[in-house]
Amino acid sequence: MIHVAVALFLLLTVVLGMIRIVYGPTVADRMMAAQLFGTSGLAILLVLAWGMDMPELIDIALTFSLLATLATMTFVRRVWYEEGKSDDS
Amino acid sequence: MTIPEIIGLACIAAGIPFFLSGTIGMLRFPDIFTRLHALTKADNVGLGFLIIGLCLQTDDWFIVIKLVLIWVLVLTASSASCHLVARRALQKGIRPWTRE
Amino acid sequence: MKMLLTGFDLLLALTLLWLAWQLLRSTDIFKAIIFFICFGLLMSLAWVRMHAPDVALAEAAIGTGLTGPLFLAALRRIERKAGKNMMSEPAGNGEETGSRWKARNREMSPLLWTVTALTCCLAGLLIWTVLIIPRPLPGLADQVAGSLAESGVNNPVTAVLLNFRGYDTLLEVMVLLLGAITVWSITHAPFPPRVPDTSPVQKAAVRLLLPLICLIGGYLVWQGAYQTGGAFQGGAVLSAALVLLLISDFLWLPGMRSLPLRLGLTLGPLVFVLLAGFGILVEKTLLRLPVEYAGPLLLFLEAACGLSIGLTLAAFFAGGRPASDLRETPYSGEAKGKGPAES
Amino acid sequence: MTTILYSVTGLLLFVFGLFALIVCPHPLRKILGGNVMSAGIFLFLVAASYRADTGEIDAVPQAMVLTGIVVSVCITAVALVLSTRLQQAADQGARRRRKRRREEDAGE
Repeated sequence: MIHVAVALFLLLTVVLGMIRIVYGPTVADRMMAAQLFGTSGLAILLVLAWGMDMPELIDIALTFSLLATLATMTFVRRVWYEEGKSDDS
Repeated sequence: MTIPEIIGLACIAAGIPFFLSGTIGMLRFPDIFTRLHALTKADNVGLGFLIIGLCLQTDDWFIVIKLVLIWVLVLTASSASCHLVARRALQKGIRPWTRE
Repeated sequence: MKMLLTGFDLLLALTLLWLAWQLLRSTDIFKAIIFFICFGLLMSLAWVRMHAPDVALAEAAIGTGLTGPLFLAALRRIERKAGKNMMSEPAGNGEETGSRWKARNREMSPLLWTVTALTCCLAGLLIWTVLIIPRPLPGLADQVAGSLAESGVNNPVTAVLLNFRGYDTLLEVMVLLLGAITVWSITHAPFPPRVPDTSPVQKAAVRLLLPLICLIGGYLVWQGAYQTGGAFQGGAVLSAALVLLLISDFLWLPGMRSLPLRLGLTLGPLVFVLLAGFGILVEKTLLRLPVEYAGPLLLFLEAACGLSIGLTLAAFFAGGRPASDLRETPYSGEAKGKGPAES
Repeated sequence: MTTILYSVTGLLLFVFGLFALIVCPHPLRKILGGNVMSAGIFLFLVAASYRADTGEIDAVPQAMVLTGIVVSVCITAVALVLSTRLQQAADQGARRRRKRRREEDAGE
């Protein structure tokens, strides 16, 4: 009962935070907002594991936490390059 | 309901304001550095409280180990990505916000 | 309780629709990719609500973990080659190369009206169909539960995937191999040209994460037999380890030999085909496994497939064949011009 | 209720993706649209087989969706590499055309 209420509340904060993706002035703001949803989504999964009585959701949360850096690292290394001295000839 | 479960619920409830403040911080703070600050600290503390609360509600040690591992991994991931983004932002010449 | 869960479902469904709409209409393609990453995350929550933890795990590992970086890596290649900034897609500075993908006509042309009307009709028709289907729909749940004991595993999804519907999975593994072959024959892997200035923090994080990712990937493959997990999820997690290596731009990576990679890529399909042939020899039916050995055989098959799937997904991320293959291509002169050295 | 909600969501996602696939000019957005389409179909398939009243799950659609997710990531990767290659080829063509025009201008 309480667990599901917490999950609903966390989903609400995720939806609120999506405003930052719409208005974020720089690309990094948008990327970091996505990272935040990773953390919140993981919390939702953990709470739902108790709320829906499905302990296997903990493994999904574990996968989320392992892959959390992947998108941000790709973004920093492959997308967000210096504009002035970019490496295209 | 046993006493550890009640303490666990209290911990989960204590985590909620941190998630809320992380989201509000991300929406209201003025520049990328302060927003990084909001979302890598507040949310991880919230998640920590949540995980302590959930640990108190289970009696399976394997689950407790997994939960703690999740928290350590999230801490590593968010500190590393926060550092990387802030470093690249400084390299790109984004000036930190100051009051005038 | 019930009401809270219904509220959760409603909010989730509305957010999914809003995200999809934003993703498809936002002017900035980078924004669309970020929306897509969030979309994958919420999709995996939707799978959880449908009581499909295996699918949720696959979506978490593949949909969120790998497809997002795949798009991000491709974004730079595509936009950069067009000679313009990714943050200003709609601007289109009039250059011949700059405005290639710009929408030709932003106003509502008659053609666009027709397409909109047709898709609306399609949506109405589909929703009407959903509402008039008699429920509950007949399923195969009872048959699966009845013959689960013969499959050698306890997880019904794994049993369907590898034993009852082995054909599908065999074909799927072949599709993956075919995809890898296609990617390798189209182009070579573009490694970033400059000497990498990888942050020491990133290197440390990668060193910390790599063994854990391998451990948990293996755990997921092993766990597939009786709980949530399996070859695809475990393979996807393993490929995340390789992708981390690729993004960190370790200097020894571009010089890697391709022979071990080729062997790894074909290991899973090879084991699957051998198993299928074994089924023909012993049980006189393609892909039918002897009941008493089914458990260990499936575990072996899952391990091999997991390894191959991990390598295949990482090859997709690398976006081409390894650099050591360059000298073997017949038209290496052309490839050299835009090789990894200067690009 | 839950079943119908998610089925309708899946169908709408499919329609959105189809619309984007037809209308949007940018290749990346076409691929994104295709992904949204496939996500919609998967959601519909699993939602249709889910029975909320008994809580019973059907493993066959789930296994099919699992297969589908892996195949769709495969298709996405091939499409991305193809569009990268397409853009490279188009850029080379444009560069060659510009060079020829410059030579013609110099010739006059």
